[in-house]
Amino acid sequence: MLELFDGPVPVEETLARWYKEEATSNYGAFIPFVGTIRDEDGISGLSFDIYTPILNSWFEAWQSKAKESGAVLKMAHSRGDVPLHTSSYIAAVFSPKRRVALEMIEEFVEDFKASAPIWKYDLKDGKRIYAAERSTKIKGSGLLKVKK
Amino acid sequence: MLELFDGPVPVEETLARWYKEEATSNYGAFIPFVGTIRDEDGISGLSFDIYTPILNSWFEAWQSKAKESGAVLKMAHSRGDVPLHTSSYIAAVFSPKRRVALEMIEEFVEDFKASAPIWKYDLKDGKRIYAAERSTKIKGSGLLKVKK
Amino acid sequence: MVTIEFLGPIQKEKISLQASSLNDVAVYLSADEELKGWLESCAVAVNDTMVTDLNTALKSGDRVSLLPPVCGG
Amino acid sequence: MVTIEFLGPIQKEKISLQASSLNDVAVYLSADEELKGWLESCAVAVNDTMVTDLNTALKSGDRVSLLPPVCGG
Repeated sequence: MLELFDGPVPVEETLARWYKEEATSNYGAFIPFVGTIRDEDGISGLSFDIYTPILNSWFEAWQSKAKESGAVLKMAHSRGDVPLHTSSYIAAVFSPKRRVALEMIEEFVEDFKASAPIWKYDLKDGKRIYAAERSTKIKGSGLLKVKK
Repeated sequence: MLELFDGPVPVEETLARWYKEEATSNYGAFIPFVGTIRDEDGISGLSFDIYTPILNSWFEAWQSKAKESGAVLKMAHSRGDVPLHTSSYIAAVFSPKRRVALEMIEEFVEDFKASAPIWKYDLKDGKRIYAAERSTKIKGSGLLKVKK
Repeated sequence: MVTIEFLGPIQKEKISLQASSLNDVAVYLSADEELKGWLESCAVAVNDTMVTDLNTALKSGDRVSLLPPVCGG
Repeated sequence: MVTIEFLGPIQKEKISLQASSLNDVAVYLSADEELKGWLESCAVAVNDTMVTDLNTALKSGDRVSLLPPVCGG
Protein backbone atom coordinates (compact mmCIF):
# COMPACT_ATOMS: atom_id res chain seq x y z
CA MET A 1 0.00 0.00 0.00
CA LEU A 2 1.35 3.38 -1.07
CA GLU A 3 -0.30 6.46 0.40
CA LEU A 4 0.27 10.08 -0.63
CA PHE A 5 -0.65 13.04 1.55
CA ASP A 6 -0.92 16.70 0.63
CA GLY A 7 1.34 18.18 3.32
CA PRO A 8 2.78 16.30 6.32
CA VAL A 9 2.18 12.59 6.84
CA PRO A 10 0.02 12.04 9.96
CA VAL A 11 2.57 9.78 11.65
CA GLU A 12 0.84 8.64 14.84
CA GLU A 13 -2.39 7.82 13.05
CA THR A 14 -0.65 6.08 10.14
CA LEU A 15 1.58 3.91 12.35
CA ALA A 16 -1.43 2.93 14.47
CA ARG A 17 -3.52 2.11 11.42
CA TRP A 18 -0.80 -0.01 9.78
CA TYR A 19 -0.12 -1.85 13.03
CA LYS A 20 -3.83 -2.62 13.36
CA GLU A 21 -4.16 -3.69 9.72
CA GLU A 22 -1.54 -6.41 10.21
CA ALA A 23 -2.36 -7.25 13.83
CA THR A 24 -3.44 -10.80 13.08
CA SER A 25 -1.35 -11.45 9.93
CA ASN A 26 1.21 -13.31 12.07
CA TYR A 27 4.14 -11.03 11.31
CA GLY A 28 6.69 -11.14 14.12
CA ALA A 29 8.55 -7.98 13.13
CA PHE A 30 7.30 -4.53 12.12
CA ILE A 31 9.85 -1.83 11.30
CA PRO A 32 8.71 1.59 10.18
CA PHE A 33 11.19 4.26 9.11
CA VAL A 34 9.89 7.79 9.76
CA GLY A 35 11.54 10.77 8.05
CA THR A 36 11.09 14.17 9.69
CA ILE A 37 12.05 17.64 8.39
CA ARG A 38 15.09 18.94 10.24
CA ASP A 39 15.70 22.58 11.03
CA GLU A 40 18.90 23.25 9.08
CA ASP A 41 20.37 25.71 6.58
CA GLY A 42 17.72 28.29 7.42
CA ILE A 43 14.88 26.47 5.67
CA SER A 44 11.27 26.81 6.81
CA GLY A 45 10.39 23.40 5.40
CA LEU A 46 10.70 21.14 2.39
CA SER A 47 8.42 20.63 -0.57
CA PHE A 48 7.98 17.62 -2.85
CA ASP A 49 6.90 16.83 -6.39
CA ILE A 50 5.94 13.24 -7.11
CA TYR A 51 5.44 11.47 -10.41
CA THR A 52 2.83 8.96 -9.37
CA PRO A 53 2.72 6.44 -12.26
CA ILE A 54 6.41 5.54 -11.96
CA LEU A 55 6.37 5.73 -8.16
CA ASN A 56 3.54 3.18 -8.18
CA SER A 57 5.37 0.76 -10.45
CA TRP A 58 8.59 1.17 -8.44
CA PHE A 59 6.60 0.39 -5.28
CA GLU A 60 4.78 -2.58 -6.85
CA ALA A 61 8.12 -4.11 -7.91
CA TRP A 62 9.32 -3.82 -4.31
CA GLN A 63 6.07 -5.26 -3.00
CA SER A 64 6.55 -8.35 -5.21
CA LYS A 65 10.12 -8.71 -3.98
CA ALA A 66 8.94 -8.44 -0.37
CA LYS A 67 6.27 -11.06 -0.98
CA GLU A 68 8.93 -13.58 -2.07
CA SER A 69 10.40 -13.22 1.44
CA GLY A 70 6.98 -13.52 3.07
CA ALA A 71 7.05 -9.82 3.93
CA VAL A 72 4.82 -6.86 3.14
CA LEU A 73 5.73 -3.19 2.62
CA LYS A 74 3.82 0.00 3.29
CA MET A 75 4.75 3.53 2.40
CA ALA A 76 3.40 7.03 2.94
CA HIS A 77 4.84 10.21 1.45
CA SER A 78 4.02 13.91 1.34
CA ARG A 79 3.24 16.04 -1.71
CA GLY A 80 3.70 19.80 -1.61
CA ASP A 81 4.94 21.72 1.43
CA VAL A 82 6.00 20.09 4.68
CA PRO A 83 6.98 22.37 7.60
CA LEU A 84 9.94 21.87 9.96
CA HIS A 85 9.55 19.14 12.58
CA THR A 86 6.74 17.42 10.72
CA SER A 87 7.20 14.22 8.74
CA SER A 88 7.26 13.68 5.00
CA TYR A 89 7.84 9.96 4.80
CA ILE A 90 7.15 6.58 6.39
CA ALA A 91 8.38 3.33 4.89
CA ALA A 92 7.55 0.12 6.74
CA VAL A 93 8.15 -3.58 6.50
CA PHE A 94 6.26 -6.38 8.22
CA SER A 95 7.82 -9.83 8.13
CA PRO A 96 7.59 -13.12 10.00
CA LYS A 97 11.16 -12.88 11.29
CA ARG A 98 13.42 -10.02 12.29
CA ARG A 99 16.42 -10.63 9.97
CA VAL A 100 14.34 -10.23 6.81
CA ALA A 101 12.73 -7.10 8.23
CA LEU A 102 16.04 -5.51 9.29
CA GLU A 103 17.68 -6.16 5.94
CA MET A 104 14.66 -5.18 3.87
CA ILE A 105 13.96 -1.86 5.57
CA GLU A 106 17.53 -0.78 4.89
CA GLU A 107 17.53 -1.84 1.21
CA PHE A 108 14.06 -0.43 0.67
CA VAL A 109 14.87 2.98 2.16
CA GLU A 110 18.19 3.21 0.28
CA ASP A 111 16.64 2.26 -3.05
CA PHE A 112 13.80 4.67 -2.36
CA LYS A 113 16.35 7.47 -1.96
CA ALA A 114 18.13 6.48 -5.20
CA SER A 115 15.22 5.59 -7.46
CA ALA A 116 11.79 6.84 -6.43
CA PRO A 117 10.57 9.65 -8.73
CA ILE A 118 10.24 12.30 -6.04
CA TRP A 119 11.85 15.74 -6.18
CA LYS A 120 12.75 17.76 -3.14
CA TYR A 121 12.78 21.53 -2.75
CA ASP A 122 14.00 23.73 0.09
CA LEU A 123 11.51 26.34 1.28
CA LYS A 124 13.70 29.34 2.02
CA ASP A 125 13.07 33.08 2.04
CA GLY A 126 9.68 32.50 0.44
CA LYS A 127 11.23 30.56 -2.46
CA ARG A 128 11.02 26.91 -3.52
CA ILE A 129 14.53 25.83 -4.48
CA TYR A 130 15.32 22.44 -6.06
CA ALA A 131 17.69 20.47 -3.75
CA ALA A 132 20.07 19.66 -6.62
CA GLU A 133 23.13 18.90 -4.47
CA ARG A 134 21.28 16.37 -2.28
CA SER A 135 19.62 14.64 -5.23
CA THR A 136 20.72 11.38 -6.86
CA LYS A 137 20.74 10.60 -10.55
CA ILE A 138 18.49 7.62 -11.28
CA LYS A 139 20.37 4.63 -12.68
CA GLY A 140 20.73 5.01 -16.43
CA SER A 141 20.71 8.82 -16.34
CA GLY A 142 22.40 10.66 -19.20
CA LEU A 143 20.88 8.40 -21.86
CA LEU A 144 19.77 11.36 -24.00
CA LYS A 145 23.06 13.21 -23.88
CA VAL A 146 24.44 13.14 -27.42
CA LYS A 147 28.06 12.02 -27.48
CA LYS A 148 30.24 14.56 -29.22
CA MET B 1 14.40 5.52 28.34
CA LEU B 2 13.66 1.90 29.15
CA GLU B 3 10.06 1.00 29.92
CA LEU B 4 8.75 -2.31 31.27
CA PHE B 5 5.11 -3.38 31.03
CA ASP B 6 3.31 -6.18 32.84
CA GLY B 7 1.78 -7.95 29.83
CA PRO B 8 1.73 -6.66 26.25
CA VAL B 9 3.40 -3.39 25.26
CA PRO B 10 0.75 -0.83 24.19
CA VAL B 11 2.28 -0.28 20.75
CA GLU B 12 0.15 2.46 19.21
CA GLU B 13 0.24 4.59 22.34
CA THR B 14 3.97 4.06 22.92
CA LEU B 15 4.98 4.89 19.34
CA ALA B 16 2.80 8.01 19.42
CA ARG B 17 4.23 9.11 22.75
CA TRP B 18 7.87 8.60 21.68
CA TYR B 19 7.27 10.41 18.39
CA LYS B 20 5.75 13.34 20.28
CA GLU B 21 8.55 13.38 22.88
CA GLU B 22 11.16 13.92 20.16
CA ALA B 23 9.00 15.99 17.81
CA THR B 24 11.14 19.11 18.11
CA SER B 25 14.51 17.49 18.92
CA ASN B 26 15.53 17.84 15.26
CA TYR B 27 16.02 14.16 14.56
CA GLY B 28 15.51 13.42 10.88
CA ALA B 29 15.10 9.66 11.25
CA PHE B 30 13.00 7.60 13.68
CA ILE B 31 13.08 3.81 13.37
CA PRO B 32 11.15 1.66 15.82
CA PHE B 33 11.37 -2.13 15.73
CA VAL B 34 8.17 -3.78 17.01
CA GLY B 35 8.20 -7.46 18.00
CA THR B 36 4.87 -9.30 17.99
CA ILE B 37 4.02 -12.80 19.23
CA ARG B 38 3.51 -15.17 16.30
CA ASP B 39 1.07 -18.04 16.30
CA GLU B 40 3.41 -21.01 15.87
CA ASP B 41 4.17 -24.39 17.43
CA GLY B 42 0.80 -24.47 19.17
CA ILE B 43 1.67 -21.84 21.77
CA SER B 44 -0.98 -19.59 23.29
CA GLY B 45 1.58 -16.87 23.99
CA LEU B 46 5.01 -16.16 25.40
CA SER B 47 6.10 -15.16 28.87
CA PHE B 48 9.16 -13.24 30.01
CA ASP B 49 11.38 -12.92 33.08
CA ILE B 50 13.58 -9.84 33.27
CA TYR B 51 16.50 -9.09 35.55
CA THR B 52 16.15 -5.34 35.76
CA PRO B 53 19.48 -4.16 37.28
CA ILE B 54 21.58 -5.67 34.50
CA LEU B 55 19.05 -4.79 31.80
CA ASN B 56 19.28 -1.18 32.94
CA SER B 57 23.05 -1.09 32.80
CA TRP B 58 23.06 -2.84 29.41
CA PHE B 59 20.62 -0.20 28.15
CA GLU B 60 22.56 2.71 29.66
CA ALA B 61 25.75 1.53 27.92
CA TRP B 62 23.88 1.52 24.61
CA GLN B 63 22.41 4.94 25.31
CA SER B 64 25.92 6.35 25.82
CA LYS B 65 27.08 4.76 22.59
CA ALA B 66 24.07 6.23 20.76
CA LYS B 67 24.79 9.66 22.20
CA GLU B 68 28.28 9.61 20.66
CA SER B 69 26.57 9.36 17.26
CA GLY B 70 24.09 12.12 18.16
CA ALA B 71 21.31 9.54 18.45
CA VAL B 72 18.91 8.49 21.21
CA LEU B 73 17.43 5.07 21.96
CA LYS B 74 14.14 4.04 23.52
CA MET B 75 12.99 0.61 24.50
CA ALA B 76 9.84 -1.02 25.88
CA HIS B 77 9.51 -4.66 26.91
CA SER B 78 6.93 -6.94 28.47
CA ARG B 79 7.18 -8.85 31.74
CA GLY B 80 5.02 -11.91 32.36
CA ASP B 81 2.52 -13.31 29.88
CA VAL B 82 1.97 -11.89 26.40
CA PRO B 83 -0.81 -13.43 24.25
CA LEU B 84 -0.57 -14.26 20.54
CA HIS B 85 -0.73 -11.30 18.15
CA THR B 86 0.14 -8.77 20.83
CA SER B 87 3.58 -7.18 21.13
CA SER B 88 6.30 -7.79 23.70
CA TYR B 89 9.00 -5.43 22.50
CA ILE B 90 9.73 -2.08 20.89
CA ALA B 91 13.27 -0.81 20.34
CA ALA B 92 13.67 2.56 18.68
CA VAL B 93 16.38 4.89 17.50
CA PHE B 94 16.12 8.59 16.70
CA SER B 95 19.03 10.18 14.88
CA PRO B 96 19.77 13.26 12.81
CA LYS B 97 20.51 11.22 9.67
CA ARG B 98 19.18 7.98 8.26
CA ARG B 99 22.45 6.01 7.89
CA VAL B 100 23.21 6.15 11.63
CA ALA B 101 19.63 5.16 12.43
CA LEU B 102 19.54 2.22 10.00
CA GLU B 103 22.84 0.82 11.23
CA MET B 104 22.12 1.40 14.89
CA ILE B 105 18.67 -0.20 14.98
CA GLU B 106 20.14 -3.37 13.52
CA GLU B 107 23.10 -3.54 15.91
CA PHE B 108 20.93 -2.61 18.86
CA VAL B 109 18.29 -5.25 18.16
CA GLU B 110 20.89 -7.96 17.50
CA ASP B 111 22.84 -7.16 20.67
CA PHE B 112 19.58 -7.04 22.58
CA LYS B 113 18.83 -10.60 21.42
CA ALA B 114 22.31 -11.80 22.41
CA SER B 115 22.90 -9.93 25.67
CA ALA B 116 19.85 -8.50 27.41
CA PRO B 117 18.99 -10.43 30.60
CA ILE B 118 15.52 -11.51 29.52
CA TRP B 119 14.27 -15.09 29.54
CA LYS B 120 11.53 -16.35 27.25
CA TYR B 121 8.98 -19.07 27.95
CA ASP B 122 6.44 -20.70 25.67
CA LEU B 123 2.90 -20.82 27.05
CA LYS B 124 1.64 -24.21 25.92
CA ASP B 125 -0.97 -26.60 27.30
CA GLY B 126 -1.20 -24.50 30.46
CA LYS B 127 2.55 -24.76 31.08
CA ARG B 128 5.34 -22.19 31.03
CA ILE B 129 8.29 -23.80 29.23
CA TYR B 130 11.74 -22.18 29.00
CA ALA B 131 12.60 -21.57 25.32
CA ALA B 132 16.03 -23.17 25.70
CA GLU B 133 16.64 -23.93 22.01
CA ARG B 134 15.92 -20.34 20.91
CA SER B 135 18.04 -18.80 23.66
CA THR B 136 21.58 -17.47 23.29
CA LYS B 137 24.41 -17.88 25.78
CA ILE B 138 25.62 -14.48 26.95
CA LYS B 139 29.25 -13.77 25.98
CA GLY B 140 31.54 -15.27 28.61
CA SER B 141 29.15 -18.06 29.57
CA GLY B 142 30.61 -21.23 31.08
CA LEU B 143 32.95 -19.32 33.40
CA LEU B 144 31.96 -21.39 36.42
CA LYS B 145 32.32 -24.75 34.74
CA VAL B 146 35.26 -26.49 36.43
CA LYS B 147 37.70 -27.93 33.89
CA LYS B 148 38.27 -31.64 34.50
CA MET C 1 4.03 12.27 -33.08
CA VAL C 2 5.54 11.47 -29.69
CA THR C 3 5.26 13.66 -26.62
CA ILE C 4 8.23 14.65 -24.47
CA GLU C 5 7.47 15.68 -20.88
CA PHE C 6 9.77 17.17 -18.28
CA LEU C 7 9.26 16.13 -14.68
CA GLY C 8 9.98 17.72 -11.32
CA PRO C 9 12.21 20.78 -11.34
CA ILE C 10 12.59 21.13 -15.12
CA GLN C 11 10.51 24.19 -15.87
CA LYS C 12 9.49 23.34 -19.39
CA GLU C 13 6.22 22.65 -21.19
CA LYS C 14 5.78 19.35 -22.98
CA ILE C 15 6.88 19.07 -26.61
CA SER C 16 5.47 17.02 -29.52
CA LEU C 17 7.73 15.81 -32.28
CA GLN C 18 8.26 13.17 -34.94
CA ALA C 19 10.64 10.46 -33.73
CA SER C 20 11.07 6.78 -34.51
CA SER C 21 13.52 6.06 -31.68
CA LEU C 22 14.90 7.63 -28.51
CA ASN C 23 17.98 8.50 -30.49
CA ASP C 24 15.89 10.92 -32.58
CA VAL C 25 14.66 12.49 -29.35
CA ALA C 26 18.22 12.85 -28.07
CA VAL C 27 19.33 14.62 -31.23
CA TYR C 28 16.34 16.96 -31.14
CA LEU C 29 16.67 17.87 -27.47
CA SER C 30 20.42 18.40 -27.64
CA ALA C 31 19.75 21.48 -29.76
CA ASP C 32 17.69 23.00 -26.93
CA GLU C 33 19.77 25.43 -24.86
CA GLU C 34 17.27 25.28 -21.96
CA LEU C 35 17.99 21.59 -21.51
CA LYS C 36 21.77 21.92 -21.26
CA GLY C 37 22.82 20.07 -18.13
CA TRP C 38 19.49 18.28 -17.69
CA LEU C 39 20.18 15.78 -20.47
CA GLU C 40 23.19 14.31 -18.74
CA SER C 41 21.51 14.14 -15.36
CA CYS C 42 18.11 12.82 -16.42
CA ALA C 43 16.83 9.26 -16.61
CA VAL C 44 14.22 8.41 -19.23
CA ALA C 45 10.88 6.61 -19.23
CA VAL C 46 8.73 5.64 -22.21
CA ASN C 47 5.05 5.34 -21.35
CA ASP C 48 6.01 5.31 -17.65
CA THR C 49 8.49 2.46 -17.96
CA MET C 50 12.14 3.25 -17.31
CA VAL C 51 14.38 2.62 -20.33
CA THR C 52 18.15 2.52 -20.73
CA ASP C 53 18.58 1.83 -24.45
CA LEU C 54 18.90 4.74 -26.86
CA ASN C 55 17.71 2.46 -29.68
CA THR C 56 14.31 2.04 -28.03
CA ALA C 57 11.78 2.36 -30.86
CA LEU C 58 8.96 4.89 -30.57
CA LYS C 59 5.58 4.92 -32.24
CA SER C 60 2.99 7.63 -32.61
CA GLY C 61 1.31 8.41 -29.28
CA ASP C 62 4.27 7.33 -27.14
CA ARG C 63 5.12 9.48 -24.17
CA VAL C 64 8.78 10.08 -23.25
CA SER C 65 9.49 11.44 -19.74
CA LEU C 66 12.71 13.01 -18.47
CA LEU C 67 13.37 12.36 -14.76
CA PRO C 68 15.95 14.63 -13.10
CA PRO C 69 17.94 13.56 -10.02
CA VAL C 70 15.61 12.50 -7.21
CA CYS C 71 15.52 13.00 -3.45
CA GLY C 72 12.52 11.56 -1.68
CA GLY C 73 11.96 11.30 2.04
CA MET D 1 29.65 -14.82 53.23
CA VAL D 2 28.71 -14.25 49.59
CA THR D 3 25.29 -14.89 48.09
CA ILE D 4 24.75 -16.89 44.90
CA GLU D 5 21.50 -16.24 43.04
CA PHE D 6 20.03 -18.07 40.07
CA LEU D 7 18.17 -16.03 37.50
CA GLY D 8 15.40 -16.79 34.99
CA PRO D 9 14.60 -20.44 34.40
CA ILE D 10 16.96 -21.92 37.02
CA GLN D 11 14.56 -23.14 39.68
CA LYS D 12 16.82 -22.82 42.67
CA GLU D 13 16.81 -20.76 45.87
CA LYS D 14 19.76 -18.50 46.59
CA ILE D 15 22.75 -19.91 48.46
CA SER D 16 25.15 -18.31 50.95
CA LEU D 17 28.72 -19.51 51.24
CA GLN D 18 32.27 -18.56 52.17
CA ALA D 19 34.30 -17.69 49.07
CA SER D 20 37.26 -15.41 48.39
CA SER D 21 37.08 -15.65 44.60
CA LEU D 22 34.77 -16.81 41.81
CA ASN D 23 36.96 -19.87 41.55
CA ASP D 24 35.79 -20.95 45.03
CA VAL D 25 32.20 -20.51 43.84
CA ALA D 26 32.87 -22.64 40.76
CA VAL D 27 34.30 -25.46 42.84
CA TYR D 28 31.39 -25.33 45.27
CA LEU D 29 28.67 -25.25 42.61
CA SER D 30 30.23 -28.00 40.51
CA ALA D 31 29.35 -30.44 43.26
CA ASP D 32 25.66 -29.56 42.90
CA GLU D 33 23.86 -32.11 40.70
CA GLU D 34 20.94 -29.71 40.13
CA LEU D 35 23.26 -27.28 38.39
CA LYS D 36 24.70 -29.77 35.91
CA GLY D 37 24.35 -28.22 32.47
CA TRP D 38 23.60 -24.73 33.80
CA LEU D 39 27.22 -24.01 34.75
CA GLU D 40 28.46 -24.31 31.20
CA SER D 41 25.63 -22.25 29.73
CA CYS D 42 25.49 -19.47 32.32
CA ALA D 43 27.18 -16.09 32.33
CA VAL D 44 28.12 -14.52 35.66
CA ALA D 45 27.63 -11.14 37.29
CA VAL D 46 29.08 -9.89 40.57
CA ASN D 47 26.98 -7.17 42.19
CA ASP D 48 25.12 -6.78 38.88
CA THR D 49 28.26 -6.25 36.80
CA MET D 50 29.10 -8.91 34.23
CA VAL D 51 32.46 -10.60 34.86
CA THR D 52 34.57 -12.95 32.75
CA ASP D 53 37.53 -13.69 35.02
CA LEU D 54 37.42 -16.68 37.33
CA ASN D 55 40.03 -15.01 39.56
CA THR D 56 37.64 -12.17 40.37
CA ALA D 57 38.01 -11.60 44.13
CA LEU D 58 34.94 -11.69 46.35
CA LYS D 59 34.36 -10.06 49.72
CA SER D 60 31.70 -10.59 52.32
CA GLY D 61 28.32 -9.25 51.17
CA ASP D 62 29.05 -9.73 47.46
CA ARG D 63 26.26 -11.05 45.29
CA VAL D 64 27.04 -13.50 42.47
CA SER D 65 24.34 -14.04 39.81
CA LEU D 66 24.09 -16.82 37.26
CA LEU D 67 22.48 -15.78 33.97
CA PRO D 68 21.26 -18.61 31.73
CA PRO D 69 20.92 -18.21 27.93
CA VAL D 70 18.70 -15.27 27.05
CA CYS D 71 15.98 -14.60 24.50
CA GLY D 72 14.33 -11.22 24.71
CA GLY D 73 11.88 -9.73 22.28
